[in-house]
Amino acid sequence: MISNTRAAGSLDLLRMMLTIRKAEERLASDFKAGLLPGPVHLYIGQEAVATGVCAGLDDRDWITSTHRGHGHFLAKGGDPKAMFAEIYGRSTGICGGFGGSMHVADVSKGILGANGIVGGGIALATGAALATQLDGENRVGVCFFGDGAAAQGVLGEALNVASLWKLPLILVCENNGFSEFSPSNNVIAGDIYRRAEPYGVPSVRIDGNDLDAVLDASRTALDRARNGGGGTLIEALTYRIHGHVEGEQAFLKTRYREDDEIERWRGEDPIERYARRLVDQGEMASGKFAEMEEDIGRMIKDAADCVADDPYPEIGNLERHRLGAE
Amino acid sequence: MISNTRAAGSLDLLRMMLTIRKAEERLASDFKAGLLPGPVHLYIGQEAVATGVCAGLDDRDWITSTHRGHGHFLAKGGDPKAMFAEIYGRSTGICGGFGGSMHVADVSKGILGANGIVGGGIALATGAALATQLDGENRVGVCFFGDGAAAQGVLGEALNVASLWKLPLILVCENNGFSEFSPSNNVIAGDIYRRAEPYGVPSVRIDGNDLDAVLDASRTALDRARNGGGGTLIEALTYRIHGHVEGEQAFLKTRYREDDEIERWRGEDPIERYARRLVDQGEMASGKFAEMEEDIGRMIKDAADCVADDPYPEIGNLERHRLGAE
Amino acid sequence: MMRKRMIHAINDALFEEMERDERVILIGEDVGASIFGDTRGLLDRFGPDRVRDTPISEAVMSGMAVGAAAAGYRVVCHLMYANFIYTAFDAIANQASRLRLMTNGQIRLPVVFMAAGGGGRSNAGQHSDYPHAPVASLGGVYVATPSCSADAKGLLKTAIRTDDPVFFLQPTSRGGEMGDIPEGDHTVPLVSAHVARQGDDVTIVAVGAMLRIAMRAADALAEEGVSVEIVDPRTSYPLDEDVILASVRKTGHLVVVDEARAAGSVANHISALVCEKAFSALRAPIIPVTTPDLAVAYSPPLEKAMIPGPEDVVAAVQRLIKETGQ
Amino acid sequence: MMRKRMIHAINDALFEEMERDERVILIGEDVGASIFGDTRGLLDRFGPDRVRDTPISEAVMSGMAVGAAAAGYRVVCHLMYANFIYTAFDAIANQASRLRLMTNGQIRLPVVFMAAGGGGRSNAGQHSDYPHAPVASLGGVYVATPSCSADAKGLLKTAIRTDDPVFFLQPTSRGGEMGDIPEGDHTVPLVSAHVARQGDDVTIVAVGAMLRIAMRAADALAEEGVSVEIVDPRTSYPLDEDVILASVRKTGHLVVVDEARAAGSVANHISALVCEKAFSALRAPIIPVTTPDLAVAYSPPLEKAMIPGPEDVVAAVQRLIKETGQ
Ligand SMILES: Cc1ncc(C[n+]2csc(CCOP(=O)(O)OP(=O)(O)O)c2C)c(N)n1
Ligand SMILES: Cc1ncc(C[n+]2csc(CCOP(=O)(O)OP(=O)(O)O)c2C)c(N)n1
Ligand SMILES: [Mg+2]
Ligand SMILES: [Mg+2]
Repeated sequence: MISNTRAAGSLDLLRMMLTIRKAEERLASDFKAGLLPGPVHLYIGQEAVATGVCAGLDDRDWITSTHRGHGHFLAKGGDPKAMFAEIYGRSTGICGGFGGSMHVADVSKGILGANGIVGGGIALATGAALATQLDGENRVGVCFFGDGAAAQGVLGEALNVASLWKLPLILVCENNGFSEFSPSNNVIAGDIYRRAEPYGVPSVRIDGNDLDAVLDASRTALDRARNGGGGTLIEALTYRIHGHVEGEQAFLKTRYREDDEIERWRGEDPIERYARRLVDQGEMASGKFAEMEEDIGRMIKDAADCVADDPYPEIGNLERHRLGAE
Repeated sequence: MISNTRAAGSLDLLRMMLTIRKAEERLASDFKAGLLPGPVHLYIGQEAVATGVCAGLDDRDWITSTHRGHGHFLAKGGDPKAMFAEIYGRSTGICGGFGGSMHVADVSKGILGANGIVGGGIALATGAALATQLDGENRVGVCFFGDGAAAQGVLGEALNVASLWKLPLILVCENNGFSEFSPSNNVIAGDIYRRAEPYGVPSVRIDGNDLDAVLDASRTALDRARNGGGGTLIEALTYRIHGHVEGEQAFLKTRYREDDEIERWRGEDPIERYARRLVDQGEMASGKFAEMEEDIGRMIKDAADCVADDPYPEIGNLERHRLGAE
Repeated sequence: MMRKRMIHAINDALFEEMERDERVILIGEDVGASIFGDTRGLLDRFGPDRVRDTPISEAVMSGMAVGAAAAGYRVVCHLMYANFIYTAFDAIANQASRLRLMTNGQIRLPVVFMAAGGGGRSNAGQHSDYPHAPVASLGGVYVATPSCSADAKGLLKTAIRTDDPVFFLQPTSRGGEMGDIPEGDHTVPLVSAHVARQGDDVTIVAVGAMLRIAMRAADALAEEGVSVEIVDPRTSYPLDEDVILASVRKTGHLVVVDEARAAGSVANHISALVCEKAFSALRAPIIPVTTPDLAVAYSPPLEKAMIPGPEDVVAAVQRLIKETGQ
Repeated sequence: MMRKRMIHAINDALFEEMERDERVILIGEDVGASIFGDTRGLLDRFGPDRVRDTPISEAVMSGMAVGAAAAGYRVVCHLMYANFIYTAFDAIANQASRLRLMTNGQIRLPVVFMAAGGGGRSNAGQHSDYPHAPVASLGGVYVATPSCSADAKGLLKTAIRTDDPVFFLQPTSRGGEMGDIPEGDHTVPLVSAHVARQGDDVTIVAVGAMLRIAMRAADALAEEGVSVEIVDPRTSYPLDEDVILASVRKTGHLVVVDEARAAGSVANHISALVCEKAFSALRAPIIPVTTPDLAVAYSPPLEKAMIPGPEDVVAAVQRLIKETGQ
């Protein structure tokens, strides 16, 4: 797999989306099989957003992510093996088994981590953007967050300071229509992208299931940020095909969305749409996709299988993280 | 003095502004004389805002205020004597000497209190607005806050929920040009009133030193709120003639504004402007103002003098506020 | 008597109190869908006025609860996971805990902040705190920490009827646990520790989810001929001093079991209390059994090692006996 | 040696560390104007990139400090009054204190959150907390509590060089106090309690501003023939256990003086420590001297009665002597 999608070709991008998809499908079945110790929030259906935004980033650009963070981790160059091992709670995990699904991070790749606090990544990315501005190397801070997170006041605080200081901050709101089990319009007033306007921060709403649209919008935002033009808010409309959290049927007594809504969105699958586009425009041979899907499926299966039984962390390692221990 | 400015006549409103002015001038000299135990933040120059907004309120409408809260307290019908006693730290104070200048409150008048936490009143007023909505008696919640407070994220959270629930919430931002010692444009990006737009909350910017403009804007907002039309954000442009806090010269090494700026704003004095308007339009005899000023000056002097030496609170009263004490 | 899961006991309490007093309202994220099941059915039963799904806006939510309570309602503010109380902390700490004193009792606040705390589910570092100490540190907020179905119901019903703020901290890992509950209007006074097991040799004070752990340890110790008395404080703030002190005066030995970090435990408060007021009765050191001073780790073996188990309690008691009279 | 006010010692520490390491940056509200004087001159000297006046946005400010630190800077985040740490609490509690563990040490956070705490100035209920316990409760943040100019300088310099978060809590009422400071690069290790006065009969552990109170009490007690040893913990979290225990083992008696509320004090932590690890040396109850469990009241007599004074400490020691061996 590609460890850095920067300036990647279209086939690389397709591979990345498939990598995320296959990894998450594996996690879904692992969860069903009771192999995951904690909760997992899957990104299936939103792959184009992480892939398109991270395509323009490299290891020295920073991202912060959410509780639904596997896709961001992989798209920014995180290692699938190390991610699976982490979610399995193994010592070989990217965080040694200390963090789990909601905290996958790889600082060497510029991934400050998934985050279990909704909106928590917004201020962290703002600080990372401040750091890159001080470094003066045209790096950026990118924050992925959800539509529900847009209700956290810290978003307005970040927009204000990003505007005042012209921070190279890219706020990517993945509007997947739900804040847990609440439809966005029950908890979000008006259009999220417009919330940047009063602060003088440019913003745009795009089709988040159209990889090309994501690539365009993030290229524009990145050029602006890298050239001292300050921040941008991108609202990417998308949809999560799976539940808010795997296994939610077990505790939800009522349904919060209709099957045909899900079906409608399956028809908008970002991976199929992009693959079709590539075939139509002759950038990919028609048989290629199935083959690619199979390769990546195998790669993911191997990655997961080979760490599934890795040892659990040593309990003694807890001491390593106490204040005073170095 | 009038204990309730609702539907008050223009002379009552002028009296109210003068009452606030005289009370604050007394506090300024008391501070200089070392008679005040704690810090005081004076409202001199902003009187038209509190007076104009509270003119449309009665005791069963709720307000929340700020660290600069004497004007709101008086305009909403708070008793000057009880306010002076509080600021002098006496047992006869409106809060028994427990709160002081930054916490003057009179629940019987619908005054939930001045507040020492910048932005702290925003959520409280939102909750009070929710309560009035549930009561179904067409009451409102009004929050006074400053331009600096507009940087607190809770403002966006309140706008979002006020819009979703159509809360009878009136957010009154008194933009006096400074957030402590920072000019607004160093800490606030864009126009504050426009921050309501993305949430679909109506907003307006007005000349906060023009009482008539304040009356108009708040009447519109109140009619909307009392008729189920939801909230409004009013940004009132004004200026604080005194420092951020009395005695600031003692610790500030550099000046943060020019004298001529202050002079320019003295020329915009809301009281003189309104008095002139009344005289010009024959609503007030030209000699009347001086006389009124003298009466109110005397009233305030008497109010302050008569409580200045009231007893301090009994130390035993502390126990009354412990959990479990009734 | 009826047998119910703790989560259903909490649900009953909410039903009964909302039934009993129409001024009781409930706000929180997805209280309609109810991820824990404790608020299930309330929206259907009492409607969207009194049961409100809120946006993800803990700052305004907690402050709104305070404002609505000041304006005459009894507000239950559901914060979901206890770590989110940190997100909501400003209004709890700077407003809820102190408006009573600052207004000299003009404002009383019948607000219940409820949340699920503690580990055991691999929810990892941002979803497993048991933050009773930081709330207790405020002085003005009761902290109720139920250990069983009956107390969960009885304490919550009392909390809702209390005129001061209460933090109701239910144990995340115990929601499914069955317990006997008295029929009818079952209430439990807030500051009323309870002797859960009679014994002569050692007192164990066990908070919340730790009660069952202590019970198990007591059974094991009984076989070694050690007779353990177990005290459940029921509220970790304020403490029911008399019951705790009486038990220690009888046994002369104390072990305190608290799921919180040592530095965030009330074990320290209980030790300090006993060491000040029952020192002469103490025949050995007071041994705390707590989680180490770290966020809870994800991997099951790490989490299990961190959170006190019966074997840790047994070891503490054995150590205490060994050190007796040294 | 040079004599300096504590506030100037803090200012020196900031100058020297920003001079020494260009990756040290300072953010906070009006750090340019500097209401306390501790940040005076830094903006002129180091410029607006490294010294940033922020909007009133504690949530993004504290989270930004975390993000910038994760991205390679040493961040000093000035929160002004310690109560505002509650406003900033989310990022401190849910991010700063635990990112190290959750990422298995990939992220280390050299961040200093600084603020002025405690009463004595009639700043009233929202400006007088001494919130070291709630921060200590997190486990992952050092809490430095200087009592004098030398420690203020030395602790802050060390804090800035530390790779984990530190809460530097300076006493509001002591900024003007003069003290001797060693010349040159004076640093004080974080966990290094200090015996401020040698004695044989009773140990007094006094935190921050309480040190001077304890010293006064010790003088008075000396005249009664009671020889007092005084220990200054310097960091209230983690505690330097050895120094505290050694002193108690020598004297057999302990009084703990803490300006915080009893429920929010580290007096409890110190009592618990001693009662667990030096029990056999204890010859009398441990007596805490703290502020009652209330917000600090405004009126001077009330405030004075709430905050421990020498007479309270003397009374505690006398009580302790009376109860010895009972
Ligand atoms: C501060 C905080 N409040 C509440 C939660 C519980 N929670 C977890 S995910 C979630 C919904 C987030 O919705 P959105 O931001 O749209 O992200 P999505 O799940 O749709 O990807 C909530 C409320 C949390 N984790 N943190
Ligand atoms: C949460 C919080 N942060 C910081 C402060 C310190 N502070 C007191 S007043 C003030 C400036 C407020 O400016 P603005 O809102 O414009 O009100 P104004 O003083 O101009 O009336 C600040 C920063 C505070 N009291 N509360
Ligand atoms: Mg969403
Ligand atoms: Mg202002």
